[in-house]
Amino acid sequence: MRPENYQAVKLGDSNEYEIFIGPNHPGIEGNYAFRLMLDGDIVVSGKADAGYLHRGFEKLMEGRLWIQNLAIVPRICVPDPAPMEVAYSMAVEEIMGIEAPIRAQWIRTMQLELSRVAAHLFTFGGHAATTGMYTPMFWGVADRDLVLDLFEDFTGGRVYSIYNIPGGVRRELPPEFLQKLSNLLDYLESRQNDYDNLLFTNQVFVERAKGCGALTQSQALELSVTGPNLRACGLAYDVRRDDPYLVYDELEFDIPRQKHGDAYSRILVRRDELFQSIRILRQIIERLPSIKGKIRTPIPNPLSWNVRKGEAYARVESSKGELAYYVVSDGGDKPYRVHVRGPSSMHAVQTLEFLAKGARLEDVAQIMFSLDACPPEVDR
Amino acid sequence: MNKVQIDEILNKVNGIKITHKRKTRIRVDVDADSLPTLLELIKGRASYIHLSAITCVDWIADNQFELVYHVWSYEEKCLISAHTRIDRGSEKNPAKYISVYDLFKPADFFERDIFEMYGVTFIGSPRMEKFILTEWNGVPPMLKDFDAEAYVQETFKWTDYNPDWLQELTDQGGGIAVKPEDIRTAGNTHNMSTHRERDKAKAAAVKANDKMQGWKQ
Amino acid sequence: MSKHKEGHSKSYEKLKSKTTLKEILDVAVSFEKTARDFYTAMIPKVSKNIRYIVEELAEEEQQHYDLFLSLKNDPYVQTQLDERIKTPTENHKFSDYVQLLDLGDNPDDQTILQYALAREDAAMKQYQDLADNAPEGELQDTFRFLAIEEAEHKLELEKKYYEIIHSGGPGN
Amino acid sequence: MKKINYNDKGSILNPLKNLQFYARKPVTEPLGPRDASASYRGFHINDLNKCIGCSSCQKICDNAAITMVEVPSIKEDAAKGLRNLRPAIDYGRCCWCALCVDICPTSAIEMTREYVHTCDGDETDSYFIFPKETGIHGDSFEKGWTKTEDSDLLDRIRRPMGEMLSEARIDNFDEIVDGFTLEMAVQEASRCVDCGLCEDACPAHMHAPNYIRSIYEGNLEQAVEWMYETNPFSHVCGRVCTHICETACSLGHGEGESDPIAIRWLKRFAMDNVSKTKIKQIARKGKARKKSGKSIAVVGAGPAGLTAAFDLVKKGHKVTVYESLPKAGGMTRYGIPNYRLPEDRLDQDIEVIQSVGVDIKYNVKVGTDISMAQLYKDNHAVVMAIGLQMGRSTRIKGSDHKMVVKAVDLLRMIPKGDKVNVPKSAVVIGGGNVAMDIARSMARLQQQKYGEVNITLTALEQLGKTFLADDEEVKESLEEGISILDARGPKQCVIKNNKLVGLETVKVISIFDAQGRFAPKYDEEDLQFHQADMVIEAIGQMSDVSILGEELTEELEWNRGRIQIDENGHTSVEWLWSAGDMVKGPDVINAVADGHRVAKDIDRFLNK
Repeated sequence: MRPENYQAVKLGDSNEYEIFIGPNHPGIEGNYAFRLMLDGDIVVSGKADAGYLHRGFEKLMEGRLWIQNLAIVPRICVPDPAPMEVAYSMAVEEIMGIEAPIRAQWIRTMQLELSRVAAHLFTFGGHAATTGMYTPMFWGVADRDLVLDLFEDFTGGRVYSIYNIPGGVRRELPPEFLQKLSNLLDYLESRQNDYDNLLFTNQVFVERAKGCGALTQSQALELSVTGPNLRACGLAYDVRRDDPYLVYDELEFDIPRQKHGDAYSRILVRRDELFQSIRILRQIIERLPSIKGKIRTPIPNPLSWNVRKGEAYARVESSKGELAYYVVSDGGDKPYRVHVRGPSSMHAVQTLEFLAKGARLEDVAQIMFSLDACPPEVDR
Repeated sequence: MNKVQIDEILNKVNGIKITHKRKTRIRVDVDADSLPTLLELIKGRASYIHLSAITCVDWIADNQFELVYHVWSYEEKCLISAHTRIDRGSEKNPAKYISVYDLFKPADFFERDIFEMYGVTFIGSPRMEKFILTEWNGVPPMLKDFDAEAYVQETFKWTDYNPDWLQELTDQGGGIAVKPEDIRTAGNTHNMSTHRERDKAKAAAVKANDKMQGWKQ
Repeated sequence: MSKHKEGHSKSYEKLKSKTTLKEILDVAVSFEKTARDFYTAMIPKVSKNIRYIVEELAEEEQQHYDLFLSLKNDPYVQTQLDERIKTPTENHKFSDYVQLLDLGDNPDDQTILQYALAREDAAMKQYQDLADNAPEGELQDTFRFLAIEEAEHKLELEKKYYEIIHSGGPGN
Repeated sequence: MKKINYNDKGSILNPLKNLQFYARKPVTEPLGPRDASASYRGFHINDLNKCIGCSSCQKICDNAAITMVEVPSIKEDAAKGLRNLRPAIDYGRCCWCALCVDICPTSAIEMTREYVHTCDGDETDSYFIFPKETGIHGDSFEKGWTKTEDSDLLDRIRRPMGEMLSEARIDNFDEIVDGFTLEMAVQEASRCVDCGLCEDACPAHMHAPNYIRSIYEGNLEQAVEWMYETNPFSHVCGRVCTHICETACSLGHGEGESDPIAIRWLKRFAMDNVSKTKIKQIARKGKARKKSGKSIAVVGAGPAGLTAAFDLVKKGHKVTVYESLPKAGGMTRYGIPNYRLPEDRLDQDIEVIQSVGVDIKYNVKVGTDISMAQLYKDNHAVVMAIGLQMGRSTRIKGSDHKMVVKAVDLLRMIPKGDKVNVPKSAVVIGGGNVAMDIARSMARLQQQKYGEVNITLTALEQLGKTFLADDEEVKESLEEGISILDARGPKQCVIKNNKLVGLETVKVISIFDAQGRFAPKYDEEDLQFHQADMVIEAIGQMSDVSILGEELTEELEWNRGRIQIDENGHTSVEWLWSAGDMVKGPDVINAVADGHRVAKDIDRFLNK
């Protein structure tokens, strides 16, 4: 709702009052509002208010050629755009009955993990900021930028790579790229202590985060919570492992988890995941050079490309959780229907409303950010 | 649980059509009345507790909505997509269907989304109200008969640029020939006629034809 | 058309006997003149669709006629008119074509062109020889000039010949 | 990796450890933009000379950011496939996805590493740019995202076309080319970018992009419907068209190996795979219900005449076509051998045309059997479309011998079933397709009669340079054992005690003059003798305009040997139109186009 259209709720003789936070506030990456009914500084109830980033992507995609959609899908999640491209491409490939060449699949995996690293670095900063600490924010964003440099290097775009295409990826890796990547990984690992000292083992932060927005495993399952948020409740579930895609079944990695399901558990899971991603990337650096061959399975000229009738549900594990694309083709040159199932649509609405209940106002922002929700995944 | 066992459970729903697309994907088609039963069954008996998504597809030609329930089992590591079709309804009496909120809490979000974007009312769903487009009063925008591009064209005004280079070209008798909108009429990029309708091209073609008179002479 | 014939053979006789430059030029002029008259006379006789060929030929000969005339009246040439020149012996080229072969009542385009070609060829060769026999200097240059004139004319005709005869092209 | 235990309290002092940062070397980033990466998707550049204005970039642009603007200073040439349209980009819409770069058939549009542009609210015009060799700000930056083999979105290789091997085809007149299978046709069709350059180039403006799209979608009837909008000779053109459309095709303009779409073979495929009855229904579409009461006579049942007749009948007029020969088709029947155009295909085209209501009178020679004056008396308008059916002779010495014959006359005899005198050895004079046709036809007859081929073809033109015949014609002739002697000019037909023994040729030194006019130069010294029992002249054709009769010939205006017509084919005589080879030179599709033009004009004339 546009703020100017917002009417403060008048209540009778009760001490409860409503406040409207957002659409811009430290609690969220993007624009998203939250209406809180408060008693003192205790939240009685909260109501998510979305729509500030609604661009009608699903509608748009029905009006564009199959290939044209590649340019808009990444925009559905700014901090972690790569999984969008990959999931869309995978869905179209499944309908067409083709597969990306093995080398392309390795490159895609690399892109996904790099994207995850960037997204988590971003979240550290954001989460810390909700507790009033701004240095981690500067660090996170600065280090993320180093990852973006690599994206620019091999995809030609810093944030929106538009690097995938049904059938593979658009470009070979530039020379020396894997070396650059491995240097970056060295650097990121060297930063671990700094981050630990400043954030993860910083008593001020630990105290604020522990017990904040705690979720039990059964509650999480009931609310279809996925990704790090679910793993923070002790369930080691990860699409990469349980519904394998690309080449994840050839890679070694652990699935970090915590038991308490609170904000602290969530950020710890993310911290550990970051290093798991680095571990995966190291394996890719090792294997990729020996994987030769093409990077694209040819598709017809996109201007006259009718994808055969069919539907596919492609799922990937984004940095936020289970991301899925449901694509339907009626045999035409445009998708008949594309449904984007963003993990945040589960986290930022019902889960958030559930967790906000009974929380203190000062914690609301942290609860929000600890769920690492991405509003455009709700709005689409 | 192997293929046979799951089929056994699914087959308890009469008139069900089962397609094993691949190891982790099962497609089932049921009629609207038996869908809730099916979901209850696979949730209770086969551990499909994770509602991944509910999708609505507008098959306007058939005057039907297709509802697809994507449910995942953490134990089976398998996704069942349950497809069903309901009547598309009309502006006077909009499409209705039963909510599955009591089975899956997240249905709240998905059903509200479909209500908002397609106008399908889910009976028993807690919040059949606007959420994303709180200030939109038009038809549900995801309906196939809502032409977003046309709406944009008549609602918003495009900035007309007139840079110097364009001015020069226009003075030379050139200038804007084919606007992007021209080839996107009715959202159709396959507008075969654009080139044919260009008088310019026609003239050029005549020229070519005259040239042809001297063909191989 | 016997009149032309006659006039022609007469001028040929002249050419053999007379050897002053004046006489040579006279013959040359009359050569072009009769040609012009010959083509002009032919115009109404040929079918309209190929008439343009004959018309153009007449037109070209007219130009040559004018040219030769102006040459004859050129002040310098005037001073040289009495210059004697050994006329080429064994010269049949002119004779072949000064004799007008009868092209029949309705000659087609190819016949006409072939005739015109041969005619120009002869004229060219004739001036060539005259030039070879003329003393060094302006006079010789004059004949060379005439030879080139005819040569160019012939070249033009050849092109026209190919364009018309090899027209229609090999086709599809 | 160091583990962190959830239960650790952490320490208030830990952050202080980062005081060590003071000991580290500070990171300094330069002010101003950094250099972008080597494949960066920055602002566009466009090589205006490579760009052909096909608009593929505009079609692929997912944000409708590209406007095609007309640049008058650039020369248009539809026959070559060149438009003077160039893309202009609205950076208020562009999202730098580089799809335009990856689809560009000629790799003209590319992206640089320039990425900074700022402006005030009142300078928004600066968002709309016309990319040239230099980018948005007119200064040149290093290239960023350019097309690579991997990123190229177009399928550049034509699907191969099967052919009968020379051994198999040399002793018969069976069609050589196999034609596409459905699968190959769909694949070939899928390569089309729908730029319409082919349509602009085609004299009849056939809607090639439309029927290619229909074929891609497997809707062959729809495809044939598109064809009949502009061409009732689709079977013929599907086989023997000169296909300038393929010269114009934007894919043919690509760098390196990049074949144009096989438009002609696709047309053939669609025609071959739709039933005759269906095609007849399609052809009838749009036929006027009521009669106009006007009648037109067409002289000559060739492509031009019959196309005109087809159109006029559909407009409700009564049309009678007069053909001097026993069958219709003109040169397509009596000039093109069966192995290139099987008779039954041609028969079908004509049957379809007749089924619409065109009445053809065979074996009627206008001029002798019926006069032009009579035709004029009986009709409201007359169309002359008699083609170029008379062969030219070199008229070299000896060319009047009875064993010196003209190609067109021989070619006419074969389909008529007349007895052809097949020589053991023959020399053909001429280097065009007609020369090839007769050489290859005679080769087949020789093979049938003597079991061996002995044909020599002498041409003024030089192989691979100035040669007139199509490359595949030359290639196939050589396969069939015909020896081609290029750059040889005929000198005389050698005759010993009035028997023809062969042809003598001289070397051709040059063929065009400085102005590019046809003017062969010979080296009379370089003589060659070619033994032959028959010499066939295929140097050119002319039209038998004598049938017009003295009077009409006089009345008509002429243009260098041809009837003078205006742009609609209307002659200087009010009731007479002329179309096809006789006024436009030999080419089927041109004749068809001409037919339409004339029909349109006559209809306009009759309705005034």
